[in-house]
Amino acid sequence: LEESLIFEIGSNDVTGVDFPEGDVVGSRLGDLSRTSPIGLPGLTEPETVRHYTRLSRQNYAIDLGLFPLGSCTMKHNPRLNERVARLPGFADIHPLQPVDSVQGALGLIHELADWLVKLTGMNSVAMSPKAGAHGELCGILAIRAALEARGDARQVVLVPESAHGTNPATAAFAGYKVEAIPATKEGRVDLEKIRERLGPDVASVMITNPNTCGLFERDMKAISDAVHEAGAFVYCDGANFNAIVGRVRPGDLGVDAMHINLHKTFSTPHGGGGPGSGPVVFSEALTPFAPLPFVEKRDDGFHLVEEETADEHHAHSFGRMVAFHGQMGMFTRALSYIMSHGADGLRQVAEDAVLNANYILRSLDDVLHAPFGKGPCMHEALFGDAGIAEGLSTLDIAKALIDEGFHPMTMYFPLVVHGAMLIEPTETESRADLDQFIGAVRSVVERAKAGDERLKGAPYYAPRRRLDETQAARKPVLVWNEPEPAAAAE
Amino acid sequence: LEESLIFEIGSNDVTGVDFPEGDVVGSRLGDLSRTSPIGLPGLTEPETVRHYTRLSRQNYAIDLGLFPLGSCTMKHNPRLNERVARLPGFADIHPLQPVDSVQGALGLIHELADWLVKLTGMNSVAMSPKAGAHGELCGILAIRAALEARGDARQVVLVPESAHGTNPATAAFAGYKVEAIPATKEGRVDLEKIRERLGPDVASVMITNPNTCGLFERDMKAISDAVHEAGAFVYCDGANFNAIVGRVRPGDLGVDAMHINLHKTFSTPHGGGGPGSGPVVFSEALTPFAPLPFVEKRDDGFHLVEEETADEHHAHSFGRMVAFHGQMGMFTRALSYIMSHGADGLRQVAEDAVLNANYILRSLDDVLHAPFGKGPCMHEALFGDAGIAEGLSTLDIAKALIDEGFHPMTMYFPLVVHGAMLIEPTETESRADLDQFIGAVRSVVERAKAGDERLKGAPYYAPRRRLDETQAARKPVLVWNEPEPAAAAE
Amino acid sequence: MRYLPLTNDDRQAMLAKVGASTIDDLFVDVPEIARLNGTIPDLPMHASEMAVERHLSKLAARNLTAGDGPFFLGCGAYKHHVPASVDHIIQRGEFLTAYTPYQPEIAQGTLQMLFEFQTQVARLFGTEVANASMYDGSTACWEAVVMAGRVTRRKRAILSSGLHPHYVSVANTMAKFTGDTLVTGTPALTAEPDTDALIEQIDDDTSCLVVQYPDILGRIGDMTKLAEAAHAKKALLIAVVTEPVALGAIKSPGEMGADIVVGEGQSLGVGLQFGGPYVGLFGCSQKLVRQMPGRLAGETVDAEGKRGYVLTLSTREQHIRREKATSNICTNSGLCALAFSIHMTLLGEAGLRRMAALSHAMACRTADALTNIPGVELVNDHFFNEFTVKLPGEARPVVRALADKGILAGVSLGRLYPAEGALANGLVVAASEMTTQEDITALAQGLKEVLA
Amino acid sequence: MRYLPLTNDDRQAMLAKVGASTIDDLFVDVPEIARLNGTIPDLPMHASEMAVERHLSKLAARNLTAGDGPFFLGCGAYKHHVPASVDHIIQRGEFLTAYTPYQPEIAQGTLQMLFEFQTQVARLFGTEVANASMYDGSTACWEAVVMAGRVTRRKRAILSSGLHPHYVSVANTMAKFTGDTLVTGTPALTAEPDTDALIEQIDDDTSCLVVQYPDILGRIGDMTKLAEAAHAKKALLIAVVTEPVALGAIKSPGEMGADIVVGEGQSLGVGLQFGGPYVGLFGCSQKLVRQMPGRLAGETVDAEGKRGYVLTLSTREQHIRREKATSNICTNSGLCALAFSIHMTLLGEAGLRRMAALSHAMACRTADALTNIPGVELVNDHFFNEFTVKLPGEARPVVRALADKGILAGVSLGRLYPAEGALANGLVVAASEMTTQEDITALAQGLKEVLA
Repeated sequence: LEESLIFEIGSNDVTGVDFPEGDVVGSRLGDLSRTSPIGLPGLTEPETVRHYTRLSRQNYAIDLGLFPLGSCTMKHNPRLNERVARLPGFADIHPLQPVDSVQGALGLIHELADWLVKLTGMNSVAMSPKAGAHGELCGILAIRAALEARGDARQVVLVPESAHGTNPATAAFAGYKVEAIPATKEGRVDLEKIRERLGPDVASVMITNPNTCGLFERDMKAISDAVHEAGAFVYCDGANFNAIVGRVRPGDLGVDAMHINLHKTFSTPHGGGGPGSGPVVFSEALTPFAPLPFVEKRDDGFHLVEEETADEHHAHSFGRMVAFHGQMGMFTRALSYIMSHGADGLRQVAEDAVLNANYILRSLDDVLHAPFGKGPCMHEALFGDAGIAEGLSTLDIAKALIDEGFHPMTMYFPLVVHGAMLIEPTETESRADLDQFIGAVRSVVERAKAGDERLKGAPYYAPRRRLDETQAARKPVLVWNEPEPAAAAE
Repeated sequence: LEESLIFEIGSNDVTGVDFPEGDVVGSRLGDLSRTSPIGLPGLTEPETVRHYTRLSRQNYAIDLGLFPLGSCTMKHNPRLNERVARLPGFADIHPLQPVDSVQGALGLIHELADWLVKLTGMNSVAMSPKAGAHGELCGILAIRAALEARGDARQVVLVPESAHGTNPATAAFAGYKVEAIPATKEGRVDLEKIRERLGPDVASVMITNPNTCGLFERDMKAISDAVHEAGAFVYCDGANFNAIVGRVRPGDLGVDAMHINLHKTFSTPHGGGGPGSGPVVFSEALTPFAPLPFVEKRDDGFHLVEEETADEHHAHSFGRMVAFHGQMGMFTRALSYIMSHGADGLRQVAEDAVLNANYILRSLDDVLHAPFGKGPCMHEALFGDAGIAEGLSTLDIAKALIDEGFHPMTMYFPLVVHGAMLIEPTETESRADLDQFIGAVRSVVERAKAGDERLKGAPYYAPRRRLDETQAARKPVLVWNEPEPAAAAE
Repeated sequence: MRYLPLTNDDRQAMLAKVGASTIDDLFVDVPEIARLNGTIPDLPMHASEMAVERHLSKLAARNLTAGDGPFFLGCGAYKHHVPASVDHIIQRGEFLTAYTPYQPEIAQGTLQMLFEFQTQVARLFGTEVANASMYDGSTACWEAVVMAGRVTRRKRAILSSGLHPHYVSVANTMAKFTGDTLVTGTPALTAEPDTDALIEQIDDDTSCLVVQYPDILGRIGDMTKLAEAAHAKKALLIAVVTEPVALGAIKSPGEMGADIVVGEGQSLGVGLQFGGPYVGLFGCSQKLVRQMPGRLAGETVDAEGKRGYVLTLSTREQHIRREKATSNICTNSGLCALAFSIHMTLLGEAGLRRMAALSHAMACRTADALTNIPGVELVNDHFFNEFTVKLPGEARPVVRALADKGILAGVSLGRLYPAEGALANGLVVAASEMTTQEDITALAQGLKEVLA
Repeated sequence: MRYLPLTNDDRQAMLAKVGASTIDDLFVDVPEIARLNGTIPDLPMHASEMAVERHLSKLAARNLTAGDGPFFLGCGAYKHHVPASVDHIIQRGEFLTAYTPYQPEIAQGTLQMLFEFQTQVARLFGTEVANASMYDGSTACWEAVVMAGRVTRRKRAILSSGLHPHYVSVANTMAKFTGDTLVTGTPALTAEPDTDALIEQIDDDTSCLVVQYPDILGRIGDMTKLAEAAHAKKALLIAVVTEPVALGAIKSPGEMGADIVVGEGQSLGVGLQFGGPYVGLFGCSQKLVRQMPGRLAGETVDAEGKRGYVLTLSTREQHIRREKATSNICTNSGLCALAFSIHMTLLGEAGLRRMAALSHAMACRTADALTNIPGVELVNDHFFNEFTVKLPGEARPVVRALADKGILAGVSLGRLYPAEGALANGLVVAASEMTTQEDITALAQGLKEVLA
């Protein structure tokens, strides 16, 4: 059975919500009452539950199997987190309530902030950014504010070729010119090239560490020292912090700002594309420039430092990034996860994530080309498409994995490797699941090397065959429209 | 991917539950400490969630589609009911707490009891039976207690041929001899035959109304009068009360006892086979014999009448049926459903259930034989297998429906119709869903009439093909055992 | 009417299709005398989700919950911590809104789960097989007595005085109608259960001996001798376990020779719920399996030879056997069995043992704290997570007084045995891994104050 | 370690497979200076589920929740009743734990839902298209300003004084870095927004006019003239809707000529959550679609010709365009968009209109009750579910005093505009379909007492 759209099965006068009856008298709407129909079909509750339940079953999800998406970190989402996030004391409070009436909520934010600062070895944290990319922006804006505060208008941000696309996008959005840093043939940023390029026009160097090739940037401390010497700041993309949490503190490596994707390291659910949460930790040098609002603990309780009180305590803040205080619902989940693991468990998280990735690297490097595979990798294993038969591609391997019951790995990223396949198992996969996955990849890769043309048609057993993305983009259909009578009659 | 058993993937030293650490000192267990291994494998939380999520996807469910099971009444289970049943004030209280500390819970039971009594037009209700069959037993025991109280040891219970199997089983369990009442060719019980059989040895007549052929027993009042005249009691199987709720009160038809399956009429979830809940309403004549415990409202609050207080208030009670007070969690859900519908909505429930069933009856009676299909049916439509090609059966039609995306209808029940197919859509199916289902049945039936042999292999697209039930019964394997080394080596 | 998908237009069109002019035409078979023309009087009309939620929340708020303060009640229902993932999984529509798995091709989820559940229960109980669950412990207990009658063709059952009085009560009720003879008794406040007296009562007409383990006072009696004595007379030993967590710390009844083991599974996964729904556990030896009541999931293969599961041995059941069925039961406690099984899977053997050890340790601490109070005397020498103390006076008013202070102190034997003056001073106190030192201190302090 | 499936045996075997003798061998690339040999100091070790739940429950209990008593806060976040089925569905693992639908073959559930969401938002806003959601209303608002800059190639934006001050604040922060010029102002406590002043400010460099509807004081201004004036200067009109329920009662911005409509979707499905996560709504006209930020789901067909959905127009996005992307945004608010869409589907047009009518009616009653109090003056002539009153003195301490009585009375303008003495007496009060007559009475009574 195909699942229809709500617009095809619902109707404007059906509702799945009952309201108290009785006349509603009086109107102070002025002359702007809505008169025309809106076109919002309703469904009763049985129909609604069935529609969305059926839709959900067309999705792959972590609850169904391994999600080997390198650089996306799809790990198990503990159900305790969902339970505590729904406590009315967190879920049912208004962001503008008097602070005396939300001391528990402010306390929670403060407690999570304290963990993040200590885990990263940094000086402070801005909690409000709504997602990782928003956090990047926050970090870059703090850097720019710090430079401007000393009257130093630098224009360039250096970004490695292997960086996430958000890095250059963020720097550009903040008004910077972006220049690429080349990689060494080992898959790391080239320290010498950075040293050469550094100068009075460079505001910041953005480094991802561990990087998107799954490698730790060995020269990180040396880079930081060079950057600081040149009067610039080090931004670290913390997307891969999960590989080192509890074992390495970015603060010890000279980082000035780093965002943390709570869903990657601290298990908040991905939700099919968000909501995320991207707190940013800062070094002492950048702390004065961090955004509003933030929570401060004083003798009489927790205070919320907003615009009104900023002059006094935080005169250099670069301002506000969001309407309220950030992703409270994600904070609750992340704290629940962090407390559950503790300092010891988080260290184990990093170790198991890295061990799982290396296990995959070594279990597949005989059939797949591992361009930087001499030494150990961190939390993800990177392969290229060398050896795949002519006419077949990374895409075909990925789609064929769907038929084996798995979500494909990350493809064609990072850009520095041809036909890249980036595999990140995370720490929440068992050895048995890894072995099953490895077996599936081996079998598909062997078919790809043998030139099995059938791979080009994969997936065969998914809810849909390959979808025509070109048609979608060429003539975008973004909303449902009543079919024209002629078409309907066909 | 096939889902393994937990015994194949778990191990005894893995756990998905963390406990506070530290030594546990002292033992007052005596010399019975458990020393041998138990053999209970554990899984971590990620593995557990995945195991059960995958398992769940091999089930059909109301949330996925229409469940046309005649006499089983699979209707939508509102999510509000689930929410309120989980309020700590209901879910987290102990059955033996002092009654002063559970006034809200007792109040809820009392409120639901009041609804049930008024909706059925009866005199009282016993809330404790754990399921429909348990309720039947409760009713029959009250009848027996009432007869014994007047020193009248009758031995026979009359049960129609079309009755649910639980009816004769219950009567036999309560020590009665069961005799069958034949049906008229219209599919109803034969009033004359009952009149003929009634006598001083008959304790009770058990009638299902609406009956399992989906028909209202027109002569119900006359039957009741005759039964009462003969000094016996009328037990009504209330499994099909959903067809008449709000439109007919069994009390008005002379019923002495009737159980109500809360999941059938009042939407508590079926849960893959329970838990159920089967409150029993009583006439004035049987009320004194109802079981303990029950809730009584007095001036100073709600009281729980248990053994200790029974002498005073309820001397004739036939006793206790369960350890505590019944299925509280189901009461909460049922009351939530009942309040949501109200007196008007419940009436509409019956009307829509009956309308939906008649719509199916009239949409299929041209291709399927409807043995009692002259007049309207109540909440379910009954068909026979007449006209199906030689070598094919009701079973084949049912299994083929699985491939069309639907759960099969009830088969081979009631016994009075050859190759019976009993279809009950319930009130929570939309017209569009009914049309889709009707289309599927028509197509399968047409193939069955044409003698399509492929039907015998159905289902083809389910998680499993037809399963060998004979093998399962002949050499029952009811628990998992470690495969023997030889077998493992194969 | 948020749960009713038919619109008035649908209704009109469908009435036309069935050839009726109004809905009343479909109710013509209802005799005039029973036709209601309007809604039933004295009942409210439909209400919004908001209104229903508000009303029920108000009722819920009038109860003192186990989580509100120190909590020490047991006697057949125990509070343990249930991981959040259990409730998450049982709320999946595919489990919550599925039917009994009579169509195995599209019910493998429920069936495999039941097969796993049966195996877990059998291993926990030390029996060879187990069924797919019963209503609750008390009904499972009675069904075991009936089963023993079928197996032995005898009608005299001996119920230990340590058996939960509600369970005895249920059996008494049923026996009245089935004509079984029950030998019952009231427990004495002694350190050990009176095993010898029980053995003496066994005779050649005895179908079974029913013994709770640990018993209603929390005492742990060795059942080995009981099994031997029963078997010597060709009677069966039925063990009743109301706290399955105990079997993570003490020997299983099966190991000691019990033929049938039944129990209440509520401790794992299910929660207190004011007494229901709970989940009855039922295990026995392989040779008795065809006399066993209740549903059974069994392994088999499908037409392609793939392993799969079906409900089996249904020829014992009422829908086939009708009046000759082994039981009139037509339902198990499926969703509660699922909750039990998930919780057990999460725990695993290591977790169950740890949970049991902690529960026991907290009970020991509680016992120490209470016996420090002058006039309070510990009855048991041995116990698992539950023990009995003798107070200087009646326990019932003490329990009520403590409840007013927000402390749920235990179950008074006066509540369970209202007619037995000798037990009135007894208080049964239970602890678990959730009990904290603060809870214990509060209980001891409160009790001291009330007794003063 | 309940979330970590590897056992120590697994770890040893796997280390052997990868050729490492200890786990440290896999961290060799970390410079010595940054290697931590033990756990990080000053941080607690792992904790049981029980302990974590207990700790967080304690924190939660220290907050006064909206459900605890009368509640009248709004100003960008509203409390409405969310049906239980919404939360049930979003907790399904297939939605909760799915990734961004980059592999459309196994993500049709999320994609079709987003396509339906986009359609719902577009229809509600009266725009031709909408995207798959943004972080929240405030960031959506700034993205709209940036988009208008891209479309018009101008860098001067006029923000109405009725725009939420936090939204203005976000825009000010961003504009500092992007070099945009913003014209902003503070609202006056007048009955109607000052439309004429706004029009006067439009010049040939203006990229857009940003107008909130209803505005921060709850006033409902006709935007038709604003649209005409903006279009006359080839500038865009951006409408900002912080309370989408309002559009069930009043005209949509699209109908009045807005080119871009953004908003906060929290009112439907999402709940208060102390400010986040929320869901930004973003609609615009078809011709602007390629300048639109954020993800988009689009219809297409698969290799067999079946209808299906994909993320589309991703050439605008950062993972393709890198520094040339329309926005640096890489996330939408997927699960909140799902909650919004389910709630909207349950409501349907009829339900939304009824919900809006009730919210308005309760707001009218609240306004009447408050203006009965001597010294309290209603600012608005017109409003939807939110209005502003002028108190005889500063509103902030009044709000605090009422909170101590358990009444959450509204948002003081002093909280939102700390620097503006002229607004200090202003109090913004919001109602909804959940507001009861008792709530209103309690508020009025409480306010009377505090003012006395």
